[in-house]
Amino acid sequence: MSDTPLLSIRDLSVSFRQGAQETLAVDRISFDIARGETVALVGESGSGKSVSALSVLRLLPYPAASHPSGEILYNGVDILAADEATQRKVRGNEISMIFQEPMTSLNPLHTIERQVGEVLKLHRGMSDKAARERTLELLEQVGIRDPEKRLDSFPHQLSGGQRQRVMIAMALANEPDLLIADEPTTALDVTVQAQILELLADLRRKKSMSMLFITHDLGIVRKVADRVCVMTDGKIVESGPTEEIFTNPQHAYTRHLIEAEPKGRPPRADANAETVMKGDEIKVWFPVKKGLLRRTVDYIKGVDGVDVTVRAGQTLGVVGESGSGKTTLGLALARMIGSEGHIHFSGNEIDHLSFRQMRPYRHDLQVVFQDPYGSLSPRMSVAEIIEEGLRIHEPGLSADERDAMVVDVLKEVDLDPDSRFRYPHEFSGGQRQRIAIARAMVLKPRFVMLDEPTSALDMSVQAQVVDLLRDLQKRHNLAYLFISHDLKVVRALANEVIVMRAGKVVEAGPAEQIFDAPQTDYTRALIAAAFNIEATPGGVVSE
Amino acid sequence: MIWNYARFDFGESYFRDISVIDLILEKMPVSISLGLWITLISYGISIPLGIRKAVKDGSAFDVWTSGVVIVAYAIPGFLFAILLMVLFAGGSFFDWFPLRGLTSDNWESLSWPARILDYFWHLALPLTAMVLSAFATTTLLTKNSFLDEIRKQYVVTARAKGLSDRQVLYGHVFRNAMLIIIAGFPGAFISAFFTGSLLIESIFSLDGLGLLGFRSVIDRDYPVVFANLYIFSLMGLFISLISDVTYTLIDPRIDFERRDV
Amino acid sequence: MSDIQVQSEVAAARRPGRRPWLSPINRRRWQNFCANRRGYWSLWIFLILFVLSLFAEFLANDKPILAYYKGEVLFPVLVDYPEEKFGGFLAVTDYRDPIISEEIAANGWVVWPPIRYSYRTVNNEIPEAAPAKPSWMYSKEERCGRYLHGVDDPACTPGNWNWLGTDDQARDVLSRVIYGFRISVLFGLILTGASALIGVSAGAIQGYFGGWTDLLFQRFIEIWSSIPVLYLILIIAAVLPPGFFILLGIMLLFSWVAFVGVVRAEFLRARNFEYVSAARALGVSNRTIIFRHLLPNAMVATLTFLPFILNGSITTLTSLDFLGFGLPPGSPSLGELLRQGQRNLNAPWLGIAGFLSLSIMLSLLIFIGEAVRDAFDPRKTFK
Amino acid sequence: MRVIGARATWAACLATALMFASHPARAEDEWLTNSSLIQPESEQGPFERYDYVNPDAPKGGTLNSVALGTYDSFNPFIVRGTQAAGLNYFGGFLWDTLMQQSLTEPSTSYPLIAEAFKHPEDNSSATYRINPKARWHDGAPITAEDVVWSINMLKKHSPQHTRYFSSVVEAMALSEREVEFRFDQKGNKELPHIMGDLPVLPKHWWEGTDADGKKRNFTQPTLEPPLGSGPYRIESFTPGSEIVWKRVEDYWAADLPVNVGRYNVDRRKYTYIQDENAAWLAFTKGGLQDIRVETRSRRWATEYTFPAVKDGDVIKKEFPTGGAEPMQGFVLNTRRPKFQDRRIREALTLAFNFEDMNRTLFFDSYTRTDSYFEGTELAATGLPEGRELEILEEFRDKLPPELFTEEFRLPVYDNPQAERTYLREAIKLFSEAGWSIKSGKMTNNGTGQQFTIEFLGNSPTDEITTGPYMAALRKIGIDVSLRIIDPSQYVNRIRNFDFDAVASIFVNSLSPGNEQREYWGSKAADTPGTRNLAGVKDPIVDALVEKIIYVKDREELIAASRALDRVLLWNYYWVPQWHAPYVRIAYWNKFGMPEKQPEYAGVDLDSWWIDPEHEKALAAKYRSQN
Repeated sequence: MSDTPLLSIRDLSVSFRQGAQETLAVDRISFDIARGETVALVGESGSGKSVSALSVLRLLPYPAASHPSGEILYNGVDILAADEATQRKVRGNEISMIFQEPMTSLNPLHTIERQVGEVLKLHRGMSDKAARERTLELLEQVGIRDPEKRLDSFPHQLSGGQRQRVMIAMALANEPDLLIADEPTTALDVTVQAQILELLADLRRKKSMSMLFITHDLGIVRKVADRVCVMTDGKIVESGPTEEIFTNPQHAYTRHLIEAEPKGRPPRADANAETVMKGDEIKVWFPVKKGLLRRTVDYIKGVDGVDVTVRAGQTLGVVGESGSGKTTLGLALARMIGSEGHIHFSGNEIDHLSFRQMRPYRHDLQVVFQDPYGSLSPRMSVAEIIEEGLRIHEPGLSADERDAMVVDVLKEVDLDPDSRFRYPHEFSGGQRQRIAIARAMVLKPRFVMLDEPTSALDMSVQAQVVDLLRDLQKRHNLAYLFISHDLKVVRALANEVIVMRAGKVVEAGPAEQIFDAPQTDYTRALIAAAFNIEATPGGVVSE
Repeated sequence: MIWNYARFDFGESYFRDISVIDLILEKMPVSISLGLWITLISYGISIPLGIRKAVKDGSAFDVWTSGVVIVAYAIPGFLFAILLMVLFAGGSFFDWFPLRGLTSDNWESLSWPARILDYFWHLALPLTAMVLSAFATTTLLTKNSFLDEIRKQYVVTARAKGLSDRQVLYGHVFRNAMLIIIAGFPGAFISAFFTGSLLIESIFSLDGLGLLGFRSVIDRDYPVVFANLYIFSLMGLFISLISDVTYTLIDPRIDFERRDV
Repeated sequence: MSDIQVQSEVAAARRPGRRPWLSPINRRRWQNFCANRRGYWSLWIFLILFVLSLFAEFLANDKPILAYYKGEVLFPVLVDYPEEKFGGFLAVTDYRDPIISEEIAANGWVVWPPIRYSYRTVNNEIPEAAPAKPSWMYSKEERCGRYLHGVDDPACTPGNWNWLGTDDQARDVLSRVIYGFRISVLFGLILTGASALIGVSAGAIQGYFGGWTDLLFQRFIEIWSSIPVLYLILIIAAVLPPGFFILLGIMLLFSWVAFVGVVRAEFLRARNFEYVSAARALGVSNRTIIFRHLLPNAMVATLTFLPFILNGSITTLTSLDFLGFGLPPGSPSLGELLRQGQRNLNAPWLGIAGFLSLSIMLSLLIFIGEAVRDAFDPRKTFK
Repeated sequence: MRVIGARATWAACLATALMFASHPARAEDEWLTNSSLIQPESEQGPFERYDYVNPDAPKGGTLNSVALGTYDSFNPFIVRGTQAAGLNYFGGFLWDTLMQQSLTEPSTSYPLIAEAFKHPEDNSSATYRINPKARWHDGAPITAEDVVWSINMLKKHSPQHTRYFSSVVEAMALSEREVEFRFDQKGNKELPHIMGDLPVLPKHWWEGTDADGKKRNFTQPTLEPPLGSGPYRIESFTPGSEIVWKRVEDYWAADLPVNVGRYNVDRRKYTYIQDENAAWLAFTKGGLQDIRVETRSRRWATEYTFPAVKDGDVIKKEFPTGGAEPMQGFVLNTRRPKFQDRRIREALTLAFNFEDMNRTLFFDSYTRTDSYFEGTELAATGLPEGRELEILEEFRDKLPPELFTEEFRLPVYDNPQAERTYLREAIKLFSEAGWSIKSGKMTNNGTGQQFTIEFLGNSPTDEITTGPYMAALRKIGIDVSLRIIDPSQYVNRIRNFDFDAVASIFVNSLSPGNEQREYWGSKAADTPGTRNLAGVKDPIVDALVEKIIYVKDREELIAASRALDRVLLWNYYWVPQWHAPYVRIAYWNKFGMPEKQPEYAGVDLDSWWIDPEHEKALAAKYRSQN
């Protein structure tokens, strides 16, 4: 290892021009990456970390993007000033990159072989045959089973984890010196995330690559990075060795980030509390139709015989990988989709009710969805969104009374009541989720189905939302059905937990019991992946 | 009657001793000539132009070509046809091109190369007049399709691999962007040659389906009218089917399940 | 890249309190629209032309706007005065008649519109047989040759010029263009509006309920839209007496289909949006969901189509007029002008006037359409 | 009346009419070689050739023509199919008729296939004798069998012939060469003569089989060149786009008097063009069309300026049309109560401003038509006198008195005040008839309804001719509109007299006869499909028509026709329009032509010949191409 760092970023700024407007996205950042070292760039959405990473390979949409200042020295050569041909030689060869969305990052119309082979042919001038062999080798390295078969597959035929492995294979093809990983695991399940991270760490060790790792998840940083740069508002506010940053954060923002993990524990489950929602043998089967006559040939068993009980003032956490049927179960209980089995709400059987007959119950039965961007109509003001339920369920209210209730509920979720005239897109993700919660709370419900309410949010915001939810529960004696794949959040909120897999319950019980003494391998794997970001060997979880 | 129609037996024209289907077949050479070349030429112009416009989105080139394309689109083809004819096929200005028909009188006696030359010599003016308005839509479609694709993440991936802009454009973007355009090709072709251009056909004395349809309406030749309506409608259905099939052939992701966007 | 998108959103200024006139999204769209200079100016030009043409009677008419006669103020443009009023005997006053104009001049004054021809006024004073060239192409002597007092005739004024010549029935082309523009645009607007109404409702029902409704409807639409429309209109128009509203009705039969696909797709997509699920979870009724949540979305998609549909309607009307199946004879129509241009190659001003007015109108609409599309482009709106 | 024997296409469009007269009694059953209704044969010398032709005209060359539209049949006699250029329902180039109508004199025919004919005094039948030399193109003789077959088939399948030969009840072959036609009436002098117009078709060919062994069918359109007997036969053709006629070298009738100096061109090539503009351009570029008959005044006045005209290679010439001119005008349908008052019709006639229209629309190229027998000695002029007056006196008390004291005049808009003068008069007439202007509307004093007229048209050009008239009518408060419908609907509505007013045209012959019943008779007024469009139901008119049919001599006929003309005019059934006094012809300078053209037919293009040197020079100068 020589003294010059492999990559050295000096005073780099990035600005975007749109019309006459000029926005500075990255403001004079500097950091180095030594050979073999992993540097993590941490920050929340919009902090400019992805832009910085893309600048290294000059992949920004120029000329809309520009660099008012700075240089990027790769082995002492300024990439920014280099000509196009030189840059191309570096890309994919000496520096390669993997992205967050493995679906959209792969060309949907090219086979795996072609996409991986392309880099080899381009930079190494390999023949088709040589490239094919090398591709096979790479696919094996990144842990794809039956690589032979996968060569001719198209991206849409692979699972998310496999796609990300293909991306990694592509990035590693030419044994680069530096790998830039831009949130490579954000879109993946926790279990898969652990596997991918493990793979990256493993490969890095073997190939002695440097890595620039971009993420918002401090847990991952602690796991993979040697050094950390914390970014906010386009600036690097703090940097240093990982250990030091975590143990002795200097900057307020860093401290804020570190403290942001969901904390606290729910009170013990009270088995005598009133049962608000009870489901027996819930089944949701989706027909698989084939042929010209669209005959039903098979069923996908989304939820297959699940019993649920949610009590007042308590939270039932539902966990599992994606596709395990958590959300389907939630929707079935909220009577948003059809299901079999009995559902009792507040002592009334509601499973046979029509949409219209359900309407009186909706007052007490509310839902909060995952995506704070999608769950608010972009064309309605906040007040209109929150009022909507009131208009239906309490038509007797005057406009002023309604407004008063909106103001109250906004205060309750810690939003400025004046903001009720604004439109959703003016709010940040966390604020939007508060609006969504306010929409549910304004009706003073007894039961709320929370479908991954925190997973689209940044870490620090997650914690706040969890606090808010717990607070509201205490205040209004609410019953929650809390669906999440994030066990950390579930642990902070749920009194009882059911673990789902392929539509069935694999384990159920009080939260402490599940977390402290998991009975099944599956649960254990989930816990390991979530809390320690460790992959469990064997086919327990999906890949 | 339904059974007859199902067998493409439309009876005979009121005015001619010929079955309707033969009548339609008789008009095919003109309709196919026009349809085929219009489609090919308009695709030939609009695809490269559309790509260039997409690559240079927002540039001066993009803006002025858009202007030209749109104005060309707005020009009624038949007016342009008459202008061309007066200028290039009349006795007053340049008598360069023939006025009528698909081939010369002595076509039978010509050698093959001369025949081909003769054929295109006859088609030059009508095609020019028709292409003008035909390529506008495809150009804008190509441009939008390319713009959509260029903005996708996999393009960044491709660039991150070290591919040059050209390689990215033609190796990756091209095929994906062309999907929608290629899928539209059979439809465009069939509709171009079935609906034809009544006025252009009439101006250049090209006896094709467009004219046949129009005449049959005017003359109240009902067997022909209904046969036309039936065949056109059937073709319409057929086109959408072909487009769907083409799409699935080109795009591995699509199956016959409904595409509910 | 998502960072970039989020950024400007974060940067969005916090505005205080009360609701603004345009919702922020729409304001953003309006800005996008304005950013497309070509579309922006096209909109203004089009609006000016359209509003002007709405007042065609005050621009081009064979009746004065205002007349003062024997101490009385008259509004010939609005009121039909029998000729008796001016000492004549005819049923309708021909204010262009020298006898009447002299009578009025002797006892008062008149204010003429800038063009003293209506769309069907025959100009008997044209220097040569119709179609006569634009007036500025004649010398003063030729131009005034047919007037009673030749060059000295007070009627030989620019107001009586045929700026764009006359058609083959000796009617003023400019005046016909003005009226023709109005009738084309009105036809297009009404047709587009009505088709949008029907098409959107149909698409909404289809898209929202899905299932069998959707399936049956979709097959129907497929067949319906496979029918060669112009051809069918020809057939129908050959049987029914043509007229503005009959044509409108016939074309409406087919044009609404254009909207269904878009709206349906938009509904099928939006049906699964979380905010729609959220509304359902609140117990909001189907109707309310359609109108409050889904329609606005679909309207956006529809809106980007409108200028193009408008364009198509106008083009179809023009083609029908051109083929002689359109508006009744005598109506000012651009298609009819084109046909005259085709019939009278030796009078190029007819073809040129028809072509220019049509292509300018269509180009303006397309430019506006492009800008609208830009304005509603989610990539640009939510950046 | 006879329809003009239209051999060539133009003859049909240029020519005007034939005429008849009576002739003194003569020996029954005398074979006649000239058929003239006006002049007895004995007064003419023997007919050797038309006096205007050049008997030594060189043969050869090609005459190129353009035909508009398309064709798909060589059978011109049936409804289905569009016949090729060169054919018409009197045979065209392909089939000769029994006799040929003279191009120089009215109502006269000369032998063609028939060498002579005879008829009994009472005109109840006619016998035609076929020339022994008459041959089909395949060399077979033309026989009486063929003639009988032709009349039977034509009467059965050709609508025109059904009407034209409606009086023929039977045709029979008396011998190999003699045919007798029997009529359903006696005393109609016209009937024996019109039989000369019968085209003769080859029975053996039509009843034979084609190359595929399929039996030919006369009732079906065909694209198999039929066997003919005429001066030209089909040399080559491309359906719908081209047909070339070749002069028959061994044409048996080439030396007959009617053909001397005619049919000089070896080849006649017709190229089909669909578009009117393209047809015009085809003429300007040369090689496609050698002779153009210009029907549009504006083009004639302004557009013949292209290079070939400047170089003198295209020559413009106006030929005066001889003989009868057509009556063209707006027909007022008196079946509608509102048109039943003569004063109303007169008022409407007064409002028609011909002079301004002629100037602003037609380059002053038309002449006003003011008689139903325009351009002939049958037209009423001045005041009635002599025999005509005698006839009219009979009806004096029922006729408008002005008829005897005033010359009939149409309004003349010759000064700027004219319009006001005539419209004032029109309003006066209206008020006499019980209509008055109320708040700008011509209103019926009784019903309070506005006077409306819907003009019916079938072509966009109707708008041009109707527009100014409608504008004038609006000035007197009439609610006028023009309805343009497609040809099939138009024909239907005309047939059923379902219209207010419509522009129509017809040609009277020089020998009016029983067809006048169909034109003006009371019975015809109630019969759908007749030509009494105006719905004239006037006993006086009926009486005059009968007089015309049964006149004794030419003088009487002239008087009766004038009387009818005068009565019709004074009744204002039609608002007369105009006619063109010239045929406008532009031709590429490759023709020789006789010094004068037949006065009666106007132009006889078949008497033109091609100057080979000019033809070559033109071909070299202007590439002929299509």
